[in-house]
Amino acid sequence: FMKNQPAQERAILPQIVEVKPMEPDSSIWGQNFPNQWSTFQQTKDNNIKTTYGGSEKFSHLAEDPRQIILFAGYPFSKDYNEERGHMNSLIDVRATKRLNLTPGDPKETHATCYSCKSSDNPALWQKLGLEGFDSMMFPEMTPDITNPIGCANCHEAGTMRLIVTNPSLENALKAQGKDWKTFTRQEMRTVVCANCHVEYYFVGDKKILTFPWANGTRIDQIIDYYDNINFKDWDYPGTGTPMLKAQHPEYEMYTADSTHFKAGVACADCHMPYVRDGAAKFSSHDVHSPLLNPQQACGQCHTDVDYVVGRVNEIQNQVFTTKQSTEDALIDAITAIQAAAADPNADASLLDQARQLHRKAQFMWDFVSAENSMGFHNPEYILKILADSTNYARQAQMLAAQSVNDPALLETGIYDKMDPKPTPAP
Amino acid sequence: FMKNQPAQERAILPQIVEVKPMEPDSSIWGQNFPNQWSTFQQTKDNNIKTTYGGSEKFSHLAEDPRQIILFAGYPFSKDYNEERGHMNSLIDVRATKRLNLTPGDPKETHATCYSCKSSDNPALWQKLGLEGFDSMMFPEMTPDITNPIGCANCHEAGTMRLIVTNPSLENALKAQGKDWKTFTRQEMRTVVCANCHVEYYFVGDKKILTFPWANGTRIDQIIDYYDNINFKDWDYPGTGTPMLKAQHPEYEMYTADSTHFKAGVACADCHMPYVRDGAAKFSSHDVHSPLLNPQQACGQCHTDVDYVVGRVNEIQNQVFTTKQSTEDALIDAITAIQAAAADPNADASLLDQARQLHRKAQFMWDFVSAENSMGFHNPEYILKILADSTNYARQAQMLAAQSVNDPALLETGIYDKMDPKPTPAP
Amino acid sequence: MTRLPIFIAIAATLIALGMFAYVTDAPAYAGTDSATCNNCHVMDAQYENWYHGGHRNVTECVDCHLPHDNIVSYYIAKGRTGMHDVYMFSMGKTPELIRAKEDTKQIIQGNCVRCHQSTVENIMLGPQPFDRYCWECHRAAAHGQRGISIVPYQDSSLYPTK
Ligand code: HEC
Ligand code: HEC
Ligand code: HEC
Ligand code: HEC
Ligand code: HEC
Ligand code: HEC
Ligand code: HEC
Ligand code: HEC
Ligand code: HEC
Ligand code: HEC
Ligand code: HEC
Ligand code: HEC
Ligand code: HEC
Ligand code: HEC
Ligand SMILES: [Ca+2]
Ligand SMILES: [Ca+2]
Repeated sequence: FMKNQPAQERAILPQIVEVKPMEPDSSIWGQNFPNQWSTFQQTKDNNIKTTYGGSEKFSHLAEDPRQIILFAGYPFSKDYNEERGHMNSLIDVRATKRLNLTPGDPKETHATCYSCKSSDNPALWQKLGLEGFDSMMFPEMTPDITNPIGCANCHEAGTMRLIVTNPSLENALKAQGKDWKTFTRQEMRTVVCANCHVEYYFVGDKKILTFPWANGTRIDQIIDYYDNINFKDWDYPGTGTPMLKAQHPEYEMYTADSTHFKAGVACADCHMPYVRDGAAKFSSHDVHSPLLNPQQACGQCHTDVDYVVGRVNEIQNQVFTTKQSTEDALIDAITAIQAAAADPNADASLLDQARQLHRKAQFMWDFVSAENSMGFHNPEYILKILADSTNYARQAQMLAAQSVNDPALLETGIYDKMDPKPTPAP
Repeated sequence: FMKNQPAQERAILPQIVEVKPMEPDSSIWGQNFPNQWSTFQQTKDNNIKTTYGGSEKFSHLAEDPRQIILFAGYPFSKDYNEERGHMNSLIDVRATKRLNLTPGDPKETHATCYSCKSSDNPALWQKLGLEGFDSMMFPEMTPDITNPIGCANCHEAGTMRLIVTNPSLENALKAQGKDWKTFTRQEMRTVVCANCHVEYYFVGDKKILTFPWANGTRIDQIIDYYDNINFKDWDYPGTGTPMLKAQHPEYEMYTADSTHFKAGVACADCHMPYVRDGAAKFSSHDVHSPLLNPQQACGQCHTDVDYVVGRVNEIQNQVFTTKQSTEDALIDAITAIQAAAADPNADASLLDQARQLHRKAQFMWDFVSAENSMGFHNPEYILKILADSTNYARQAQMLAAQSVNDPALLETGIYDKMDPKPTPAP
Repeated sequence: MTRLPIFIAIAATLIALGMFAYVTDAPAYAGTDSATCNNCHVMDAQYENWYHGGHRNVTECVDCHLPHDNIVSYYIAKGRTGMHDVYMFSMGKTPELIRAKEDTKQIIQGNCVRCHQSTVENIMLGPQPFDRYCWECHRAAAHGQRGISIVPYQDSSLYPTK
């Protein structure tokens, strides 16, 4: 078909203005593509909440105070909000209390935290290299970063091809022997989101952004990866558990043989459905919860939109209640391990086994909890992860009790009995 | 189009022979409906195994010896096989070692066990009444029962309408305020299977067949039902737990808002798909695993049959491994409760709580395990049930340890360490 | 004289063919009426769903199922797939599940684009080929939602229910 078209009829060319490679300013690209640009700008002002997601910046800690306990000792216990649209990325990363801006503090936040927040990055990565970028401090980088997420994070200027712009994604794919340049267009409609919507960690003192995918992107492969390099994000207070924090593993969860992924559906199919301007259709760049526009997001594939939205509800409710049971089990385990760790006579080997199970169970839970679809991206996989996580958490508690030979540590339902419940720091 | 068909080509009328109401002999009905009859007869000789189901009579106990432990003290620990096609029902019920045929034994098997095995029943129920039927002994009834499952179990003679033939189903629907005579044809394509593919128990000494649905057909509603009437199937040896046995709750599981049920799909859509004889279509009466004829069973709705079969696999594997973890947790709990129950100084209240959790956890597990789709009929619901069941089993073990104040009862992985594994009685 | 038998044979053949064509309405197969395709009840489902779908007002089967770039490829494809269908049907080789073949799908895709070109221009363009069939998303556009009957009632004068 394309062969039959006179070149000048094609929408990508001619372009009104020439956009230079990695142009950070999306409004310039927007002159060529007003539809994409105007929908993109809508991500700024969305503020509708859905049952479990949506674009309102509510506090996850206030909504479920169990998480204050689970993240104790780590910045996420201070401030952890629902994410919003792409245009808010800079405002939000600069506002979060998770940043440590104390100059000279060994834990001072690096520029790495800007990695997924700005269309200035592709040009900066080219200039400074990944290492140069990541070893700078956050405030040091701030003046160079003026644009939120934008066209340059996903597109190649000129051709408008979808590309991998984050060098860490490029490296992670390489570690698995993959070359994104061989991917099909439909694959890129998912992979482009993996520039950011993935689990990551920081390597070394330079805080190099890295995706833990060398063994694969399944939960057990990622845990193996971290265990092999003895990585930890923090030590849990009182238990001494070397903890792992999970972040937005949408890509890993979705591509783990979910029903939609196996059916060939891409992230962009649901989150960037085609919409119309007159007769012509284009990809909506107003990326948000598909539950806010299910007619467009689901309706072309599923005639009965009420049915599918009902299913999302059903699935999310089931995942939500199961996730809370897992949290209760984790809190019981943590309480027991703290008591055991406080006892100098505790059996070190049993206690250590308890910690290992706590580490594993909590990372598995977090992999589900930090994932933003409340189970919908891959319901069965997610429920299996929660089942295993609860099982490990309970076993961690049992080992803690064994380590000090004290069945009093087997108390359950601790969170329920807490009065008052913890509140996020003001 | 339908108007163009000459009337005499239509399937139901006229019929070659007149079939009397509740005619037990399917071959007589078969003269009018040779396609249905010939496919029905194929249920006799199917013997292909699928990964988790199929029609080969393998032993579930040999395949997963954990079940020998879990059913200890109950006939299911002696003999528990994969089910086969409908025409084998009489052979199989008469052959099972679960029957107790000792005359005068208080546990002698009643005729109730024939309830779902023969097309003679509708006429017998009419003659004897439910109570009369069920209070007879199994061998006493044997001479009156000569036909396996047949047309009369599902159809009204003459009209060939699908009907409820089992009085216990009629009663159970009534208890929920439902009248099957108001159901649509599509509903009947599911409800007709509920004559048999349901959880049941026997009331009183007369062993009246009853479905525990008065509160509803969800797992928690059924547990509440049994708890309220203090029902138990047996006492678990050594733990003293008042146990419940679950049986083939396909109907309850499938209708618990599964994705297919909510989409309006009926049992018969998958298990009795339309097949063609020349140009005419009829419902295949060769009821078996749809994985043996996915083109017919799934292809009518799903274009990509390989995709859906792959999904079944994925779902079943996930459910299977999760189910085995639950079994391990149950065995650990049982071992602990046995030890605690043997200790005269055990705290009675804690021990009793442990038993209650064991009862609940094992019934939940059994509800999944005795259901015959290895999770496919309702993946998310089933995985949630397993997650909760494991959680309760672990808590049962913890309570047992607390009741005797002995953390040594917290041993885990007991089944894995067993050597040799239990084998079914020869 | 010696040519008469040949003439008679030819005439007889023509008459026989003519009768055959008249009686069976064979020329209809050269036309575009969708009902013709449905002569083979094996495609009832496709017919019924097309009949009730949004495209009935604007399409016949052949608008989607035969190429329309030029008259030659149209009739070649028509002859080829037509003979295939008739052969499979007549020999009783109708598969349990009729599925569009890969080359059929490409023909169909070409036709979707033929009619909807201006709508899909934006999305078809780009340095990478558009590698999906339109009906991966528009699953119901051609033949309705699969498996779910769109006629929930039945003609009770023909099929009494009691
Ligand atoms: C089949 C449709 C579908 C696909 C494919 C899909 N998602 Fe989603 N996504 C959803 C739904 C539904 C939700 C739940 C929204 C809610 O709860 O309001 C969601 C939620 C999200 C959220 C949170 C949105 C919010 O409301 O805050 C993010 C972020 C997200 N998805 C990213 C992705 C990424 C990245 C991919 C690909 C790796 C992806 N999704 C693939 C349907 C989909
Ligand atoms: C350059 C990094 C980056 C890329 C690439 C990216 N995202 Fe995001 N995404 C983010 C960040 C950061 C946020 C949160 C912004 C905030 O809360 O301020 C976000 C938020 C979202 C949300 C939540 C919006 C809301 O209203 O709650 C969705 C949904 C989403 N992204 C989907 C996608 C999909 C689908 C893709 C690929 C087509 C994608 N993202 C690509 C970084 C990215
Ligand atoms: C690999 C990409 C990536 C890196 C690196 C990254 N983020 Fe994000 N960030 C995201 C994505 C994707 C979202 C939206 C999804 C979500 O919130 O779960 C997000 C959301 C946020 C939000 C808004 C939601 C919230 O949690 O309150 C804040 C604030 C934020 N990030 C801060 C940070 C900080 C601080 C760092 C450095 C420690 C960081 N990000 C590093 C990708 C990244
Ligand atoms: C979060 C990632 C992301 C960002 C940021 C983004 N796009 Fe896109 N864009 C996509 C995806 C995914 C597609 C679909 C590509 C395909 O189907 O091949 C797309 C498609 C397009 C197309 C092709 C026509 C269409 O609508 O499908 C144009 C033009 C385009 N984007 C312009 C822009 C412009 C201008 C901006 C900045 C205002 C921008 N994009 C920002 C992900 C993004
Ligand atoms: C990724 C999914 C997807 C694919 C692939 C796709 N479409 Fe669409 N299409 C949509 C969505 C979503 C809409 C609805 C846009 C709206 O109404 O805002 C749409 C709308 C349309 C419309 C307008 C419908 C109306 O209601 O007027 C036409 C025509 C159309 N598509 C044709 C095509 C053709 C032809 C192709 C193949 C070249 C195609 N589509 C491929 C998702 C898709
Ligand atoms: C590009 C096509 C496409 C889009 C867009 C799409 N789906 Fe699907 N969906 C499928 C396919 C294919 C399946 C697998 C079953 C089948 O073959 O119909 C499926 C299955 C489902 C199922 C059944 C699986 C289950 O776990 O119960 C639900 C529910 C569902 N989709 C909801 C949604 C929702 C909600 C959206 C929008 C947010 C959506 N889908 C968007 C193609 C799509
Ligand atoms: C959407 C399709 C579908 C529906 C609807 C469905 N089933 Fe199934 N059923 C399956 C599949 C797939 C299996 C798994 C077969 C296997 O593992 O070989 C199965 C397994 C079974 C089995 C065990 C078969 C064997 O292989 O031994 C029984 C019995 C059964 N179903 C009864 C029912 C009943 C009763 C209903 C309605 C309440 C029902 N099914 C609804 C698809 C379905
Ligand atoms: C009269 C009781 C009864 C009714 C009604 C009934 N079943 Fe069964 N079904 C059984 C029994 C008993 C067996 C096991 C027979 C055996 O193993 O000897 C069975 C076996 C099966 C199997 C396993 C076959 C195999 O090859 O492994 C499937 C699948 C099944 N039934 C589905 C259905 C469906 C679907 C319906 C409704 C359309 C239905 N049944 C109605 C009693 C019944
Ligand atoms: C409410 C209906 C119902 C009643 C009552 C019932 N069954 Fe069944 N039976 C079934 C169904 C349905 C199956 C096939 C599904 C399965 O095996 O899980 C079956 C399968 C069987 C099988 C073959 C599979 C196996 O477990 O080895 C035997 C033997 C059997 N039943 C024996 C009995 C006995 C003994 C009783 C009385 C204690 C009994 N049944 C009561 C419905 C019933
Ligand atoms: C396990 C239950 C069951 C048994 C036993 C059974 N049928 Fe059916 N039968 C059905 C179901 C379900 C349908 C589909 C009814 C509908 O769609 O309304 C059906 C449909 C029919 C039809 C209507 C045409 C068709 O094919 O859909 C005829 C005729 C029929 N059965 C004859 C028989 C005969 C003869 C026997 C005994 C050899 C028999 N049935 C045994 C469940 C059963
Ligand atoms: C009468 C129609 C019908 C039949 C028959 C049918 N399905 Fe489905 N199936 C659906 C519908 C409707 C959905 C929901 C998604 C959608 O809207 O496409 C679905 C969803 C699914 C999904 C996605 C849900 C998930 O949990 O991943 C799978 C897998 C699936 N079906 C497998 C099967 C298999 C296997 C069979 C045959 C044993 C089968 N189906 C028979 C209509 C049907
Ligand atoms: C609007 C375009 C369109 C029209 C008009 C149309 N079809 Fe189709 N047809 C399709 C598409 C698209 C497919 C492929 C569906 C797929 O692969 O999922 C298809 C597939 C088929 C198939 C194969 C069955 C299958 O599901 O793959 C048959 C047979 C068929 N069509 C017959 C007909 C008949 C007969 C008519 C006229 C009554 C007709 N079509 C009209 C688009 C059309
Ligand atoms: C003589 C009976 C008959 C007639 C008339 C007929 N078909 Fe078919 N058709 C069949 C049979 C039989 C098959 C299955 C053949 C196969 O799958 O190999 C079939 C298959 C098809 C397919 C799917 C296979 C493929 O080629 O991709 C399509 C599409 C199709 N027919 C369209 C049509 C259209 C359009 C017409 C009218 C112009 C038509 N048919 C007329 C009997 C017929
Ligand atoms: C012969 C020209 C023609 C062909 C071929 C054709 N369409 Fe259409 N289509 C139309 C017209 C005209 C309309 C507007 C119909 C109306 O408004 O009732 C339409 C409407 C639509 C719509 C919106 C209404 C709906 O049913 O959802 C979609 C989507 C669509 N077409 C997709 C397709 C796809 C996909 C194909 C190929 C499988 C296709 N069309 C083939 C002419 C065509
Ligand atoms: Ca959000
Ligand atoms: Ca079987």
